[in-house]
Amino acid sequence: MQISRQQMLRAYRQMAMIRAFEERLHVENRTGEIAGFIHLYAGQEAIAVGVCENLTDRDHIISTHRGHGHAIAKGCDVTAMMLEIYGSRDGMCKGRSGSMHIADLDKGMLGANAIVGGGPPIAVGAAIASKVKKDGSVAVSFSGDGASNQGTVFEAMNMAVVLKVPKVFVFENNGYSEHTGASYGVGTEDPVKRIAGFGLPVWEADGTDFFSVHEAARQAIGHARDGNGPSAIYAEAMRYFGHFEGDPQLYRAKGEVDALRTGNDCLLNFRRRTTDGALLEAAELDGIDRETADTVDEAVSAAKAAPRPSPEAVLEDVYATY
Amino acid sequence: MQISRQQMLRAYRQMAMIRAFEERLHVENRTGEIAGFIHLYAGQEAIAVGVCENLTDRDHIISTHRGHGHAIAKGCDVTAMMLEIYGSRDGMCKGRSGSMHIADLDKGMLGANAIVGGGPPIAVGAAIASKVKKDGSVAVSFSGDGASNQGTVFEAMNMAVVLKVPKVFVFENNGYSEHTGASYGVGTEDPVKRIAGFGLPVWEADGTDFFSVHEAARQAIGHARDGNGPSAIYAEAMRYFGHFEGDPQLYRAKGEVDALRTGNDCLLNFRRRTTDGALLEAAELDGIDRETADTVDEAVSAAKAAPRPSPEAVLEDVYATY
Amino acid sequence: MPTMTMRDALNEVLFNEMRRDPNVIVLGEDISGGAGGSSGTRDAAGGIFGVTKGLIHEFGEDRVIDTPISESSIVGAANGAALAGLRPVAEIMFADFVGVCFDQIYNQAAKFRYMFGGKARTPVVIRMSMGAGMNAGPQHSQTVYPMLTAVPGLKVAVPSTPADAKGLLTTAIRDDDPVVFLEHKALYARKGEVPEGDYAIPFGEAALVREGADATVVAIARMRGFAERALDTLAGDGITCDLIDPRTTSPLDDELIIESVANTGRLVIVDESPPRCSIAADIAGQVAQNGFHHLKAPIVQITAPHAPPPFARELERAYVPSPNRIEAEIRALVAGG
Amino acid sequence: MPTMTMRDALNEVLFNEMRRDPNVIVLGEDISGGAGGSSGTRDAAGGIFGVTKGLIHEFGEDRVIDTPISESSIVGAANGAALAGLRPVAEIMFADFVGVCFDQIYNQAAKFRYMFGGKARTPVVIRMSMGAGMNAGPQHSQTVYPMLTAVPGLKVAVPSTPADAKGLLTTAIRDDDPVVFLEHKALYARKGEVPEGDYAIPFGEAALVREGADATVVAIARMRGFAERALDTLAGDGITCDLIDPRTTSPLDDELIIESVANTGRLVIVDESPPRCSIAADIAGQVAQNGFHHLKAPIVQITAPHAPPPFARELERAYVPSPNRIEAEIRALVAGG
Ligand SMILES: Cc1ncc(C[n+]2csc(CCOP(=O)(O)OP(=O)(O)O)c2C)c(N)n1
Ligand SMILES: Cc1ncc(C[n+]2csc(CCOP(=O)(O)OP(=O)(O)O)c2C)c(N)n1
Ligand SMILES: [Mg+2]
Ligand SMILES: [Mg+2]
Repeated sequence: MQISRQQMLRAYRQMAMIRAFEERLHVENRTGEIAGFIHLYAGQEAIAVGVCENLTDRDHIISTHRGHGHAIAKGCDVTAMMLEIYGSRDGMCKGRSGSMHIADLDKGMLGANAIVGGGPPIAVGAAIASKVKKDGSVAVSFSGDGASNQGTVFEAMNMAVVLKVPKVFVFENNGYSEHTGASYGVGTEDPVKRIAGFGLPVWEADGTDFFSVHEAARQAIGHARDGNGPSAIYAEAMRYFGHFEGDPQLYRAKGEVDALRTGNDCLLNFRRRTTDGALLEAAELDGIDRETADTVDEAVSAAKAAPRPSPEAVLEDVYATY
Repeated sequence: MQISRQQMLRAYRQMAMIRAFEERLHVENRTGEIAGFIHLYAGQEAIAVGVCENLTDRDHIISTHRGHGHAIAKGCDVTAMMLEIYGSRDGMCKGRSGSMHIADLDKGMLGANAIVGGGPPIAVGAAIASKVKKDGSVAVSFSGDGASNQGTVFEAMNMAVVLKVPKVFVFENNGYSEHTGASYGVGTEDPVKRIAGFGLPVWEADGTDFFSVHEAARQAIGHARDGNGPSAIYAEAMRYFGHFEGDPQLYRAKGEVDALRTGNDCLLNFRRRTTDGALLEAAELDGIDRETADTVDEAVSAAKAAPRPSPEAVLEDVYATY
Repeated sequence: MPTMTMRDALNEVLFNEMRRDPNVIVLGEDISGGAGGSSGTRDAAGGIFGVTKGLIHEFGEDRVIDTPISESSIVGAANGAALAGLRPVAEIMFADFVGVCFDQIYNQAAKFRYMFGGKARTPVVIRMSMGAGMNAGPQHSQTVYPMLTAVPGLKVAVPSTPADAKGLLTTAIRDDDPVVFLEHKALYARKGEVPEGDYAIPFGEAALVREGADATVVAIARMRGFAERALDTLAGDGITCDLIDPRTTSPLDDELIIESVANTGRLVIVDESPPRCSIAADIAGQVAQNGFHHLKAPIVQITAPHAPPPFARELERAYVPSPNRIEAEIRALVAGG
Repeated sequence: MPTMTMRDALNEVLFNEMRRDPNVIVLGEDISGGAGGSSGTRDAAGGIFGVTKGLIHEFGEDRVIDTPISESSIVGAANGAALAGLRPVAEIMFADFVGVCFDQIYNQAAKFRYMFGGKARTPVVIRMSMGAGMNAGPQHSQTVYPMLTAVPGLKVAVPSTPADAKGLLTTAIRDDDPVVFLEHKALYARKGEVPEGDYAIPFGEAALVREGADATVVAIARMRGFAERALDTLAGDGITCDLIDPRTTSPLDDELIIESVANTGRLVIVDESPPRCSIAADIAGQVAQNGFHHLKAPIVQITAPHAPPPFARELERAYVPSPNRIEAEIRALVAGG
């Protein structure tokens, strides 16, 4: 389907924002100011954005431990996210969640989730709500290649099929589950066939190509909105950084990421496609790059200056104490 | 493959024993002497026996809440089982397990299991042990159509494929998961394809035909013994009784079971096939029927007369008390 | 007041709340029953203990949802539906099955509100049948409320009478936090008077079932009735006790318990769970910390032994604290001075 | 005695026991790491905390088993391998993940011996990292030992020093019952002296870390070190305490605790878990029942609040009982009379 200029610019902005956010976190993390675990999404932007550009605030998504990309793609405020990652009192979740549980219910973002496989059953529930409320919304879960082996993910697919709910299972194969290759952990040689075996239509997409993912998602989400029940999207795109910040990546061939960054980067692919086709001007995209860098810059400054939580805040939102 | 006369007689004896055991329990349960939940296996005998006739005591099986058939097929002592079901001190598990957890480790029977989906991961472990000990043994799990939707069963299949262990997943579709039809709970229209999607070879068998199951199991178990890794068997055969004893079976069409008993009973099928083909004499089979009835009769008498547990026995085999 | 069973009281609440609020749904295995069956009969089960009987006819398949055997996805779906604005009542057939869905209970439902910065509401109710009494053996007879009570963010209800069942389930469904609602399977068929109309019991308010002078007895779920039988006998010998039924173990009405101990000076807790990290231990610990100076004798915990619930009738009977044992322990305590 | 980190002490035990007994295997996610990776390097992780580092090179893929992310099947496979004669040591990366495999722990492993009539041996060890201290947030910082201690049939080890880690893991692997072995992640890098050679510490024997007169302090895992710091300060003011580290919460050495309380008359329990149905409550309950007459003051439980562990540094620090708080509470207790 044809995508409007405006849509393309917005999509690029979203991808560029994720990239800027992640590259900057990679740098900032080394200062020691950020606590806890950080899992970066850079390299996979086309998947989050390709899917979420088909959604509105009324639709729900649920993410994983690697959640920044999905959250930004779903429209979460970048500054509030950055404050959360820095653990500020004014962070998106009051400093209680950190990177791994960022949620924004107003945006239909049901949270990053630090339990691998935790999300898909929850998204089935959001899809049930759509059916009961007849509000036409769709629920989307994101899962990695590693998560795709967790029992809860399999059973959620079956339940979604049984209940015929408007749910899309997005599988992102980024080549690794922590330090283990996807080719090892995913037993079958054909992961798409494994998903299809559940009775789900599966749309395959190139995870480094926004347009490919966007089209697959358009079809899958349309299928759900039209009352035809659940489906899946399968896309491959490698991550650029380690599993977590600090991962020495011994499992990874030298130069693997460099080759990806130069040869098959989703942002460069987008730029090439849109400028070669004279759909967008390079200068426009450069402008977006600068704007997103500025936004992230401001977010980091804000986060560093933001108020810290007081110790008593530990007991806020607790219904009973002993 | 050709099955010897002796093998056939043994197979019939095992099936007849299960049938006699179950029919008798159905009657005895009404007296109120038996406590707890009883799930009868009658109707599915060809599956348990067809599989287990390919196994020795060194091989392991793990069963379900509907475990009598698998236990008998694996060679467990019928009297010790009956005593257990009656809750005697001298029962197979000292009266602590009842029908739902009968186990006999010496026979490689790792237990009936009252948690649906609990068994398959455990059998993967027994198969790992085979690989480590290089003892050539095979591990087999039995799961129903209902269990086939439990996350643990799916993930166990994937893990078995990844680890390439000598494990056979037997799926018994008996049409129902408690009061719900298999066609409802199993989302896909092709359960075999769903299993195969995991990268497992699947042998389909007619669950009412001992010979069909036996041949499928011979191949699957041979495949495992030869070091080719896991596989699955899929077989359909309806149960004759309710989900549990006492189930009014409102979900079931009137006459469904009568039609099965007369038209597609695994024991009658076996009898017809072997006597029509002049492989066995009807009189031999009649003799076996009488013997098994006698054995069960004696087991019930023994169970009724067996000593009851003393209250203090609650604390036996407990490593610490408070 | 009409008299009815706990099962019927619970069923009535589900009808009432589903009529009152179109966002209330129920889901679970065989919650109606008969889907895909050859007779074509729906509502062939109505939940295996019959608590959801009849709902499908009035509220239809969208709101009365039969599921495959996938407890993690049942609770997970309830969690997601709650985040998306519904008020799901999930049924886990036996409480023992928490083991296959515990993550969705303790890491998800219980944490959303806190972890998402106070902005999430998670109005989920997870109903489960619990306890011994049916000779269902080691994997179908457990109480599990101690480990649920341990989880910050969860509320845990343990009704012992049909009236309490009605009042607490009503509150549970209207509550914006996740509630685990434990129905003792030996109590489903017990009858009692039940208030008509809208009836909600606030969480964290224990019932002072009886008043007495010699000891405070706290008893949960089925143990309340057993304690009453013990106290009936003791009354004949002039021993009287406060009997407190906490009704919810989380939040727990520790105030009423300590107040009572201030009067009686002695505390006995009767809990059907094994002893370690149990509610008996929990209450004992709280009183030993916050009510210590009222105590004139050791706190007595009467619990199941540190063993799984066994199958045989004689064994299960020996496992569960009995009225006789409760009576003997109270008698010994009071005699002890 | 050589000095080493807890991580290295644990790693040494795994090497020793795997050499000693060919039936010992290890399995878990990234237990070696690098399988299927583009560099071809195996042992790319050695367990994410490095405890299983190097094993794959000596013992090979059959005994050092990298698994997919499937915790129920990891524990389930360990259970089955144990029933079939091996001694599996399974790793669950974070203790918080018990939620996705709890059934295999509490309904399966823990029950086989009892439920199968005493005939099954289940020599499974399930290692897990636990606790706060890394700002890993609500789903990666929990202690979970209370709910595990509650389970009849399980043994639960909670080492606090490298030496105890060595002695307890050795015992765990040789034990014929299932053991959950909880390694506090804030302690992996802590160094201490570790006995050389074969070293096994019996389960159920607490360590009397210090002796004193004014109170008995029981502290678990990371809390032991915090209590020591508190006691160092208090010693300056002439306040001395018995400090007991239970080392295993199941079986628990309640005898030593009660013996100590008989001398000191006061009890403080320091537990990083939330308070309800915790080990703090459990020990308090046992002493209030069996050591009541020794007590001259309320039992003090020092625990985390009834909330999930929060992420931010300030919040996590406020969540975990601190040396300062421990000191203040002991001081107040002793001053109270
Ligand atoms: C239940 C559970 N098991 C294990 C982990 C530890 N863990 C966190 S991320 C991860 C790998 C996930 O791989 P994948 O699903 O491919 O996502 P990716 O990290 O590649 O985005 C693991 C094992 C966890 N958080 N939760
Ligand atoms: C984890 C779990 N969920 C639910 C149950 C209750 N239950 C027992 S048997 C059963 C149906 C099983 O169906 P199937 O696997 O087809 O086996 P069948 O009874 O037909 O032999 C259910 C839901 C259980 N025992 N364990
Ligand atoms: Mg991945
Ligand atoms: Mg079935």
